[in-house]
Amino acid sequence: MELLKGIFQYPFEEMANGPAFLLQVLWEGFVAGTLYSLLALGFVLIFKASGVFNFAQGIMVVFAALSLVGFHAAGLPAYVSLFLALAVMGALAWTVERVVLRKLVNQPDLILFMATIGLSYFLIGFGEFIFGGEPKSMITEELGLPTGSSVIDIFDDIVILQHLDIAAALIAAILVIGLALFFSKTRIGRALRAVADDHQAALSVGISLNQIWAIVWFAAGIVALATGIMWGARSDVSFALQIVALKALPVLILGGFTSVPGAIIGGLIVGFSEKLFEVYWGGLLGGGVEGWFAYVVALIFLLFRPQGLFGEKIIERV
Amino acid sequence: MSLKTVADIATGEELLHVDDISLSFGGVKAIQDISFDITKGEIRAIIGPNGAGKTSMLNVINGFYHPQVGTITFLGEERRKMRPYMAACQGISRTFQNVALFAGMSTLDNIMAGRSLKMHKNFFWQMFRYGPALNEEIEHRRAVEEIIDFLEIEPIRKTPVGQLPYGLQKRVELGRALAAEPSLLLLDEPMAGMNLEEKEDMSRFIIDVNQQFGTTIALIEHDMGVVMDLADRIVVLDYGKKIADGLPAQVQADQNVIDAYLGVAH
Amino acid sequence: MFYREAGQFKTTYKADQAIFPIFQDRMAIAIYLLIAFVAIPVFGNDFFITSMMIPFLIFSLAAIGLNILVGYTGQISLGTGAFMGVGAYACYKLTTIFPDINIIVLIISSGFFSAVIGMLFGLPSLRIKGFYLVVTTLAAQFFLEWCFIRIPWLYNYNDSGAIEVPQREVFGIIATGASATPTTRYLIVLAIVVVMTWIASNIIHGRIGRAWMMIRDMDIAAELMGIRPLNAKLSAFAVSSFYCGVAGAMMVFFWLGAAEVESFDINHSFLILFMVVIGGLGSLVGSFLGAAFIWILPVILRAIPRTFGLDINAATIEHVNFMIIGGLIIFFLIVEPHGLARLWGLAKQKLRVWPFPY
Amino acid sequence: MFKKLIFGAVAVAMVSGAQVNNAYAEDTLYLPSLSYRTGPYAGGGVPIANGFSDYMTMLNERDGGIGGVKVVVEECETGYNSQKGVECYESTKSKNALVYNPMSTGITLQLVPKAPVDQIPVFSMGYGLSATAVGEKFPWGFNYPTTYWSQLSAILKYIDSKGGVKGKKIGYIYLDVGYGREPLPLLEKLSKSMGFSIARFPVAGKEMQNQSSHWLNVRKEKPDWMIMWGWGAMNSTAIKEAAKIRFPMDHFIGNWWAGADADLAPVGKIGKGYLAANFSGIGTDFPAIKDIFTHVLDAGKSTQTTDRDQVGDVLYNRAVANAVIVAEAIMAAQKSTGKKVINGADMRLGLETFNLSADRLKELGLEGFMAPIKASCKDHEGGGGIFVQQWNGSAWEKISEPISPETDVIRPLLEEAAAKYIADKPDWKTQTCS
Repeated sequence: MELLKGIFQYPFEEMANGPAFLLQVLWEGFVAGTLYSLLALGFVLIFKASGVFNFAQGIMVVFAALSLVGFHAAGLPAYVSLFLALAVMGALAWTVERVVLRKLVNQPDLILFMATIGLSYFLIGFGEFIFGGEPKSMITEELGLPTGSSVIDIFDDIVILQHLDIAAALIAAILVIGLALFFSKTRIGRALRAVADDHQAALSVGISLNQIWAIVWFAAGIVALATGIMWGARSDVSFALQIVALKALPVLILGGFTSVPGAIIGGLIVGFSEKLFEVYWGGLLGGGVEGWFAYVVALIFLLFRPQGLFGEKIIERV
Repeated sequence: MSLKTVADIATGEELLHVDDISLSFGGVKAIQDISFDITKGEIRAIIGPNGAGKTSMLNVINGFYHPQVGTITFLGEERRKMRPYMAACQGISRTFQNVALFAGMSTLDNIMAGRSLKMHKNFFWQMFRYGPALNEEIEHRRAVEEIIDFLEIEPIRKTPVGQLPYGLQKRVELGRALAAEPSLLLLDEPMAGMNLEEKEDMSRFIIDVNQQFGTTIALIEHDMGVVMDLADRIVVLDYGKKIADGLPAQVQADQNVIDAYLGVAH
Repeated sequence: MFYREAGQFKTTYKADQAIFPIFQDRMAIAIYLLIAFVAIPVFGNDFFITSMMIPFLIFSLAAIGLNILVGYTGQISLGTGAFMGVGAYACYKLTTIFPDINIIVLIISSGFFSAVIGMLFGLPSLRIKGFYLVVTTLAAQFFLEWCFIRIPWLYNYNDSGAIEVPQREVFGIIATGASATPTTRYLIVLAIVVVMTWIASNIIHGRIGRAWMMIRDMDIAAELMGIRPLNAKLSAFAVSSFYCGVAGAMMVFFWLGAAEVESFDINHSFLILFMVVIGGLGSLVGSFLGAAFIWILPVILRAIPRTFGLDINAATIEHVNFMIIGGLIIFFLIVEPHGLARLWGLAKQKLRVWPFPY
Repeated sequence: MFKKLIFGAVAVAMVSGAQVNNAYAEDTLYLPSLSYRTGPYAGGGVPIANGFSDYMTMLNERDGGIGGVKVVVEECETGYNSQKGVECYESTKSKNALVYNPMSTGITLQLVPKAPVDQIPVFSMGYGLSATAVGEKFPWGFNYPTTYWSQLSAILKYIDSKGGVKGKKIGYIYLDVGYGREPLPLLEKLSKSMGFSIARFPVAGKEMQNQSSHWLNVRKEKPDWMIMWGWGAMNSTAIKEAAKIRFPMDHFIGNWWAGADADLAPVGKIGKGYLAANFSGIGTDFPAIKDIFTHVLDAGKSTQTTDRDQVGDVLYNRAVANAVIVAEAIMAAQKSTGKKVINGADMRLGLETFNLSADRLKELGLEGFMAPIKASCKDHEGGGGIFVQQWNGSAWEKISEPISPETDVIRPLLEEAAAKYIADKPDWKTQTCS
């Protein structure tokens, strides 16, 4: 009985009694959700264009942020470092396309997936080799990102909004809009969508697959850099981030692997639901449920709607 | 070229009967109100232009697609919705338009795979590969060797099928379907992409299967010459509808069929 | 020259269906077994046995388990670490509850627990494929890790949250705990691994193994051949998790001696996946080769600079190890998706025709 | 191929066997260092590994070793991973390793049962299994200068001195591994005897950089004080999140692994006021540390590439303290056995007999660097006190006098835990202390 009340009654009473706190929880969920969305966006870009499920997106986030911090630590101004970090991501995209993707065209998905696991292992070793394994702090102020916070007095309590989080949400929005425009308005964007639909057909109308792949990996690298900056500013830049990045997987299950709006909405769903669950229900289970909650939601979701919220029903052919 | 007479077929026992089948994907109607029957021992061909719904029809028969409307009666038993493996259990076996062999396995294993339904020895014996499990394995190996002899593919027994040329793959696929000793064998374009010699070989195998084992065969084929020679009766589909059904000669003379193949506007 | 099959005619299907049809192969197996059971315990030093052979054998078994799932059935899993954990915790609980039952029996029994858990998380595989399955196995990984921490009953309410192996005897010889000699532990592990490899080989070459491979190669065709996907996939999950569970239990009882949840974390799932990929998908020999490779590589990397008198930072070696493993994964996937096992096969082929090139 | 691999393996084993001879055939003192310069905890691992090896190098350079015998420090990378730690242990123990400093509670737990079998003591300085403080039950385990439990009681004493703990709510945020869970049973017991309530906030290893919900829960629970048992990237994230929810920093106190420079440097000014326990000196203002500069760093003898700024860091100095205790114990062992080259069993005796008095510390050039420790057979923790330090926005400042733990409360609990630990180990060897 007490258990049932713990599930169905107390949490809602708590929410009603502390509306400001509920708002705070929702805000935190929103911010976390934005970051998950950004992570998932990187996955979606690559999956859409090349059918590769890029396991290395997480380590790309770390790598991008480390390059940025590393260049700055070497004495370069913040914006030059930012530019150079972008160049590093470009070089990485080019190399990956040259060395890995081009050699694995037409291999089964599973092989490509495992190749990206190999890639992420390589990048972990390479990143630690160059930058060292210890956590670094993000150059938040140098990049001109806001660091303060605003307090809203509401319902006899306060809601604290970090300016950085607001900036993160804005940057995420700008990135998404920018990418959407890029894909719908430019020649390369259209070519990319053609590739997503059918590799062979795209090849036959003269689209260079290799070029497209390098471009999407670069785009995913830009997204990774943005994610790395935001996440790094919230905590540190460290290799532990790449495990958090795996959260993008349940996000993708919810949102569908090929849908950009799906990634955004999936990310927000995961962000909101896991914060609410952890704060209001987690205590029943001893806390720390955030680590698996998203995955289990995704698992249950998969059982009922394998194609995701926005995916189309898959028709199998023989 | 069949030795059976029209009378044989007319009086033959009905093996399969499809009744008013309709199937659609989203808004696309793949099959509309199709009915026909297959009698025991005959070679039944399903023909039609591209996109006529032939493969969909085979998929309906072996349970891979579930029609929205209509019933299928097989061996006197009516069914609406079933999983493909249940169709296999009832004795329906098939080959595929694009070869669907188990690419990582040898020819022998592929054909052994066709006998999956006949092997039952439990996990315990499998673990030790001893006693009943080993005997079963060897007994079925013997049956498989017969099929290998029949299809004249002895030299490629241990070759992984992925390495075989297309014509041989088709033959192995036929062998795999035969290994199940089906009461109804569905062949989806068994001769697609073959040269003349290979086609002749394959035709001979199909006729031999039909006559030596008495297996009922339903086949889809594009090569009109082959179909007219092989088939006892023919169903013609066009845009998901049945436009003709009958003996080769009748179908050949049918105005609808000629229109469909010559592309008269609908 | 010595490796010829010419002249070995098989007169029965039984002989031809044997797992090692060639005489020399059977001899080679006998020699390996002789080395493993006699030479290594006699000549190997403690370090070689405890830090190389025992983990190598245990990881080989886990790799066989994962290979059954990934290599033979085509279902990818990143939950191996957690399934190993289920075996370890199950064995720990079993030996707490039944301290008098032979520990080897308990180790094998603990496999059943992970088999059940594996099947549970394998259920979604019926509806989803490919990397969608990665998510459910990740769910298994993270959820089980959480259970290993949050269910104190599992570790007997130890303050440390770790499971510590109690001392147990097998036929009067101390087999587990810190007082067990490396050789005893090694021989038990070896015996279990050899028997279980033999069983795996039997299953794979029989009806069930064929069903798995059919699902892997062409699941639709397999179903139309009368394979129930439910049975095939779940049996693969069960057998695979059973092997991983036994490996996990042995890892704690015969190698580590104590373990916390981090011994079953996702990095282990990766490590074993790498062993499978580098060793060769769908090959038992490959599982051994892969495990040996991944396990021995860092040891060699550490030894090489020292033999040349270079002093390289321990961390640098670790980084280089990561880079090499990552690079090799990609290399093998591009050049030889069948991994070391295929190279092994090629070497045998060359040997067969030696001294001629082909 | 398989044969080659086996041959390769055998060759490697032989090579490492050959090294065994190199390492201890001559007159050296071999000290394996289980370091972690990689992985998520490398931020703490690097200064620790550097401090330990630099101090030993300094002794070699300045004094020609310990008692005239050169010290060999060999690092083995564990990545803070128990399994790799055991591998390192197995690969180094036969080289006449004197003592293991596992630098990880997880690895310590693995090594404690192995120590009596291999006759090599395990010295987990201020971490590991608290119960090893009971010398009678754990002849081979040491955790000078104090255990997690003693430390917790000292922290609570500090809190008590700042307005009392009775009736207060104390939040405990911890890394959810063996390390963070170690103090839990004591916390439960003390909450009853001291009359406070607890709110627990476990942080899983992979969540340690994503703590916003933990701190939402903190805000929900409204504790008066927060105690943190954190490590690695968890610390700075927690402090940032605490600042975000406006938790008063001077009511947030970390244990001695949650108060390093590496933890607070990324936090900077917003962490001002944060408290942490410590037991080793801060800064470079000690003659012995200066000697490290002269004899090691400036002379280019550092085996590792130590950053000059790192010297004097909390964790670097902690590792120096660790090295000092090891060196003192070696000396004590040399003195009592009369041998110059000692082995693990001698080292165990040394660890039970050394006396690091205030005078001795002064002699070593480390006056006030750490609390004096008098080793004994019975007490393997030494009862050393802690002090509290505070972050001023850019550096740590010592703000309290040494606080001694509630030994009379803790000791029985430790003995109880030790008895429980050995209960299911029939062959466990204990010792009786006079």
